[in-house]
Amino acid sequence: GMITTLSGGGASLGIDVRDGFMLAVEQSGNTDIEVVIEDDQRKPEMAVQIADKMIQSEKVDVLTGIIWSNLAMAVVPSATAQGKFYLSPNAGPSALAGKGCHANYFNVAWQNDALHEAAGAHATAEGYQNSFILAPNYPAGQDALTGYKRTFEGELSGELFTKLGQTDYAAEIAQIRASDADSVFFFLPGGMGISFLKQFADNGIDLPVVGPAFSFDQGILQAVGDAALGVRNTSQWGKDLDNETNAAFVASFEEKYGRLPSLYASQGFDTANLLLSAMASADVSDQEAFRAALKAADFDSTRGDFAFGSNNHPVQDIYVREVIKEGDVYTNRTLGVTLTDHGDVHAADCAL
Amino acid sequence: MSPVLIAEQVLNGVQSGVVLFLMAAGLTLVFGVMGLINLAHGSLFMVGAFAAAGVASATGSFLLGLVAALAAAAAAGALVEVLVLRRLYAREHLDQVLATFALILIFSEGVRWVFGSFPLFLDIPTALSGTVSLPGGILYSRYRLALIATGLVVALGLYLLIAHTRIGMQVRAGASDREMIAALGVDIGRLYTVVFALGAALAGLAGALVGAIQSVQVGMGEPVLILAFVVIVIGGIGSIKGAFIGALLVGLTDTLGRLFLPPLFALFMDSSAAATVGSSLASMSIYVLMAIVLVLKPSGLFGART
Amino acid sequence: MSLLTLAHGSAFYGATQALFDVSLDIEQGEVLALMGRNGMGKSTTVKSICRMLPLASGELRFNGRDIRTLASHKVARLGVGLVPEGRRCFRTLSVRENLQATARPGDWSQNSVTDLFPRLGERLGQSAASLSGGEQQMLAIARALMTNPQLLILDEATEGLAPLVRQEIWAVVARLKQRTGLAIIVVDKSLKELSNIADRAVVLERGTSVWAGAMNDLDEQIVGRYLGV
Amino acid sequence: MKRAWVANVALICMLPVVAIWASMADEPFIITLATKVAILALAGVGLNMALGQGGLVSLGHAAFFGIGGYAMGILASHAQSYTPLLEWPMLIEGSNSMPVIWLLALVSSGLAALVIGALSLRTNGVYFIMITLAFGQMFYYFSISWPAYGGEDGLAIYMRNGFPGLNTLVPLHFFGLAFAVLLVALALATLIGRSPFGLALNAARQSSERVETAGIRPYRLQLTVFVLSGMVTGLAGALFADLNRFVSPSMFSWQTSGEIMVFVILGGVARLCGPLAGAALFILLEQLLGGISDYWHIFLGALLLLIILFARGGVMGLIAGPGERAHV
Amino acid sequence: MSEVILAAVGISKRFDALQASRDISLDLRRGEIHALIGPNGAGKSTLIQQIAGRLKPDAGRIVLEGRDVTALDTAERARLGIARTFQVSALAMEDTALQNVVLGVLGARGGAYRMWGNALARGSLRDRAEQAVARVGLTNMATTRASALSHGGRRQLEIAVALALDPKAFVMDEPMAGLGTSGSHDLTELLSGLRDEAPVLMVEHDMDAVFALADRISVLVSGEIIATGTVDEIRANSAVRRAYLGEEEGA
Ligand SMILES: Nc1ncnc2c1ncn2[C@@H]1O[C@H](COP(=O)(O)OP(=O)(O)OP(=O)(O)O)[C@@H](O)[C@H]1O
Ligand SMILES: Nc1ncnc2c1ncn2[C@@H]1O[C@H](COP(=O)(O)OP(=O)(O)OP(=O)(O)O)[C@@H](O)[C@H]1O
Ligand SMILES: [Mg+2]
Ligand SMILES: [Mg+2]
Repeated sequence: GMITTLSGGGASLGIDVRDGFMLAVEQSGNTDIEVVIEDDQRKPEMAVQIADKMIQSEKVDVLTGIIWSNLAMAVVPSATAQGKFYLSPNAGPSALAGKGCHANYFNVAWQNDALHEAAGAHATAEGYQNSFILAPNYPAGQDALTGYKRTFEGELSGELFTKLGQTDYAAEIAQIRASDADSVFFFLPGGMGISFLKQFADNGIDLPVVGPAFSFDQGILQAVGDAALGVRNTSQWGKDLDNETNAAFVASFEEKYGRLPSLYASQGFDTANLLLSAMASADVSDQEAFRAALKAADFDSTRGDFAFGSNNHPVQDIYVREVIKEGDVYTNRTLGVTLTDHGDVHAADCAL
Repeated sequence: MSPVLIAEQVLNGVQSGVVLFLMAAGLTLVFGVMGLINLAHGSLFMVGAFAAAGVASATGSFLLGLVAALAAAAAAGALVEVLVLRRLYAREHLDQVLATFALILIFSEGVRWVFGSFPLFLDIPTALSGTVSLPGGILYSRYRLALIATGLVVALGLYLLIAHTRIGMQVRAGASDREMIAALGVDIGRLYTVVFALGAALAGLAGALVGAIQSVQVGMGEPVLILAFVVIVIGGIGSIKGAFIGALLVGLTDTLGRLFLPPLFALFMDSSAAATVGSSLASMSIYVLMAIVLVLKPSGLFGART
Repeated sequence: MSLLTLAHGSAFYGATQALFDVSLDIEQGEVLALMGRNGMGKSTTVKSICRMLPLASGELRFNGRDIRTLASHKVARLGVGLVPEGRRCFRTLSVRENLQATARPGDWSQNSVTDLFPRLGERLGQSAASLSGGEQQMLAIARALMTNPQLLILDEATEGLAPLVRQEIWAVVARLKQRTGLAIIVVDKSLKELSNIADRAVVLERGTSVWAGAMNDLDEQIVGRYLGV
Repeated sequence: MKRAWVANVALICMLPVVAIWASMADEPFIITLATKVAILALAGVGLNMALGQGGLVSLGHAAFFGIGGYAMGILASHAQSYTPLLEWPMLIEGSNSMPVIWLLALVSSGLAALVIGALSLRTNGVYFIMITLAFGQMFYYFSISWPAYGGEDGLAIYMRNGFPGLNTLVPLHFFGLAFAVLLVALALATLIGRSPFGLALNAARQSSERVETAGIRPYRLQLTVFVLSGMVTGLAGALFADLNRFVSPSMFSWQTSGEIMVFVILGGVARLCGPLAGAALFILLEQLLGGISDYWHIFLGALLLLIILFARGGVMGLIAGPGERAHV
Repeated sequence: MSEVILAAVGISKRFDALQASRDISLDLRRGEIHALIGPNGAGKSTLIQQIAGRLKPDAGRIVLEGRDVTALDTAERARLGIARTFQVSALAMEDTALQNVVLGVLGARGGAYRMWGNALARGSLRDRAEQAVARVGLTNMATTRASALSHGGRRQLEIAVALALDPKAFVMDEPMAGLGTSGSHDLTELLSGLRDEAPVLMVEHDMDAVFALADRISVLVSGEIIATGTVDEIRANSAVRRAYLGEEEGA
């Protein structure tokens, strides 16, 4: 069962996850797997209802697909409590990595903090002393700033929370200009990031900007345009990562859907492959065995090495990428690894 | 906090107020003047932005994009008025609310159907990009200055149109008694279509102008719509002047609230918590403003009715 | 040729029939009294003429032109000026705006109507909603005159007016009558005033015109029977 | 009138029949849907009191729905983590007993309605619509950014709260509970509708001057019904949260207000079972259309438009005939 | 001289530049019909509204049976016994005539917040309402909706609602407006009987009705009372003729 966002705002992410996932399923040629896909409209209530439906009526064994942390929080605990497996292709709220972890919950993307921590590490490595940091005022935003601060060793010249869904950042940009910052870190997913980058670029402030990959994703970059060029961002995946699986994935995705794959597509693809690998070695009805098979993570990931930590969250390398223009298309080039075999701090709170 | 920063933030407040005004003006026209509550006004904003982005990327001209935004929003507005809304003037507000709610659904998904789910790109025209320095050492975005100027011109033009022309009088007369104005020789049906299209065009213009500095995506209209409601409530329904003052008030309150509240809380809290709490309250500041205005003047600052 | 002809008109409010068979006609320069007790269909007839209510059947001509299906505003532009029952001034507009909004060029202008009703001249800037009842009535008449009609329809135009003003209005109607061209349909409850001013009368009873003729021929018997006096 | 009565009874009976059938056919999801219909209808019944009887077009009822939801979320999360809700001025513990939660939901949404109503009712017409909408948004933004109870993430409650004598985890039991509450609310609405209060309120909707010159203050009548209406919707919010075992700010969103209003209007304003018919149809459409196309909202929108333009009086208007604006 | 029931004492009211009421004093005595006449825009409705509580006077007091009610709002004054009717009927148009009247009884007796029981159930509430309906001769229209009543019917209904309030005084603004000759005639009779119930303060332009009904007449011109007296006194008053009646009516 796949619950994901296919309509309304944010649908592009869900569509990428779905397309990536289905690509993997198709390539495997495995006919034992039956995928039911439903649209949650990005509404938690809807996601819960669909989960109920999938579990109660369609009797699915494994759930996946949710994009947003808040929807995951609504669905995952009750689904795992009912003995279903949940594989997260995106969204890794800290609650589910720490105290709320569950043996049947596997995150194939990242724990929410990971990319922010990588950004902090990158900023430190670049020798920035004074960062101005901002994020929307909601849990993921608060986690983002915490994550950055965890690894950033310089000072903060400012810390701002913006309104979720805010589209005008003139006021914040003015404050950045007025501050003594030597770098800017921001976490503004979706349209917020587009707005911020465009406005930031237009304001002639010449400060390096770092952010997690979400605002520099393939789907979004085209809407940001030149304003994004040169910006560093952190990601566990890049389309130019040098491994066979990835090259094949990028090529086949582009061929099938006529667009470059995004981070989300890669995550969907990996999630499907993880599931397929587990199905190959165990039967779902045997919970123990299936769980172990998942945990082994015996599949070829598009990001290269991939393993699960004690709390079933990834332990993986995180890269720094830079936005470039390839012909007419804006995309990312991977510069290097910033965190190696990175797990997350919440694992300590997890009883598994 | 330096005076320059404050001055710059005031400008920002004015600028966001001006954009709100473009939205609110169309709404208040349609509301106050035609007695119609139009929740789909935000959709017209979105239509404008998408039309601008689509045409600008096809032709490479921002100006053509603006023209397209005006035309598309006006056309969408006129179409909606002719097909749906004109049957609802005589109905209760309730029906209008629901019908325009339905229109939002249709517009949002329709636009997504045509343009896909990914945000579109619309950039500031090169002539207006970058900053200018203003007296007092303020660096300010050229484009935003242009926005302010556009808003002021539109405000003035609208005010004159509604308050001082015969068309304006006829439209307002139609609001108070549609049947009667027709019986005195005015083609009120056509007039309303025109007014509605005008309101829509303003929303489309706002969408296009804002689209250049924000992301052009489905659902971009509703948050602005709700702010525009607040503006109208504060300013008084049907009053262009009220919409203007209300919009500036809301723009300034919002911007300055975001600037001052977090440091205010930082005086007695640690900075992270202050940032959270301060910005939580800042996001509610305009609603508090609205509540205060209401307590003092239930029909808004410039509203006619009690 | 008559200026306006309504023949065998019938009309409905939703499912209920209000007019059954109404006929009337009026010449240029003539004053026609439309009479009948409360609820007999006078205002409905007026609305049908102004096309505010569709005629279900019958014939309606203005200056020989068939206007049965013409839009309300087009009828007005042909030269029908209405002072509706209940005044219906545009409440949110000022007096001046009420006069200007629908004005059409002709002999009547803001100056000439404020000469006619000096009180309106004093209140030009005030909103119509705050006018006294009588002032609103004056405004409604002035507004109709400002459209410079060929046919003026006064539906209970003296209602709520002080006796002096009422007399003034009748005097105005008399003056208007003398000006060539303007035809007037008057609905009013004052029989006495109507008989002074009207040339002819049409009497309505339950949505049907039951009597038509010269005002002088309106005898006691008909008055008693149809007008309840 | 008779026809309306028959339609009401048939509609009310339909829901438990569907639920029981689903239970026998082992289709728990259908019971869940039926429960959802009952709960959303309850929210609609609440709104309909203000909207249908009071003429108060509130586009901010999501505020009460959300408050009810958070009453559940907050109490239950404290119970879940064994931390007291308040230590001062007195010790208040969390709770996972539905009656306690309902009480809190009623009281807190009633208080909120009192404040919002007291301010909003100073105005009328379009102002009222917009102000209630804005107040709803205020709660929305507050709930998103206030970190204590999960902010945008919301609060997940892993176990459905209990009700003495029932096993709420059994879908049919929970359905029965929600349905019983709905019945009580419907009965209450009927009672109020024909009472002196209902008469005065209906008159106030039509002419506030009339009521005033009869010696009654329309403001108070309307405030009273607004509070009642908020309470019923708040209770529905608490149940809805329990249905999903989850609350989040989206319960406060203006789309929620819009949807509650859609139920009411779709079903027929001021008709006793309007909200029920509306909610049932809405859920049905959502299930049917959602399967047809990703863009099903277009169809939903078009259908709504058709109903508004051509089927005045909503579904109940079609079924029960135009008839009287039923004194609910 | 009979007892004063309702009095306006030194009322003044200004709208911007316009002095709508200038130090107006007026009383309404038991058993009388007191007509208030005057040119259009003289300030009659403005005075009525101040008496009923819709407008607050800038200066002066309104006294009901010796009690100063100036500070009270419309609803409170109505409960104390000032029953107002409107020039343009203000009724609950979707409700039946009887329901409209029951509202009046509720206002007078309290109980508008009772949320149980049937408002129209047999009992004292309904009896009282039916009496009032009968008084104005609407009994066979009791279950007709107000919107379906004729103009005259609505006028009667307004009076029935006022009657249901069990008022100390009636205050009426142009009750005859819009009624035809025969309608005015019927209403004249109804009003005439009303004065035994409670005195009536009535604004009216229909001089036939005024002269037939009024015990006393006050004439308001430009916000000032220029004369108060019996019908004959007023007819004979040359200032009143000049300002209002004109020669013909006065004669
Ligand atoms: N809007 C309406 N809807 C339904 N019926 C109406 C409407 N207006 C008038 N009627 C009915 O139509 C009939 C004729 O009404 P009309 O207003 O034409 O009478 P009238 O002769 O002008 O009376 P009045 O002297 O009271 O003005 C009446 O029975 C009235 O009740
Ligand atoms: N709210 C207001 N603002 C300004 N002027 C007002 C307002 N209300 C009334 N007036 C003016 O006060 C004067 C008195 O009005 P009022 O309605 O009392 O007259 P009236 O004596 O009842 O006249 P009529 O007989 O024509 O009804 C009028 O000139 C009117 O225009
Ligand atoms: Mg009439
Ligand atoms: Mg008056």
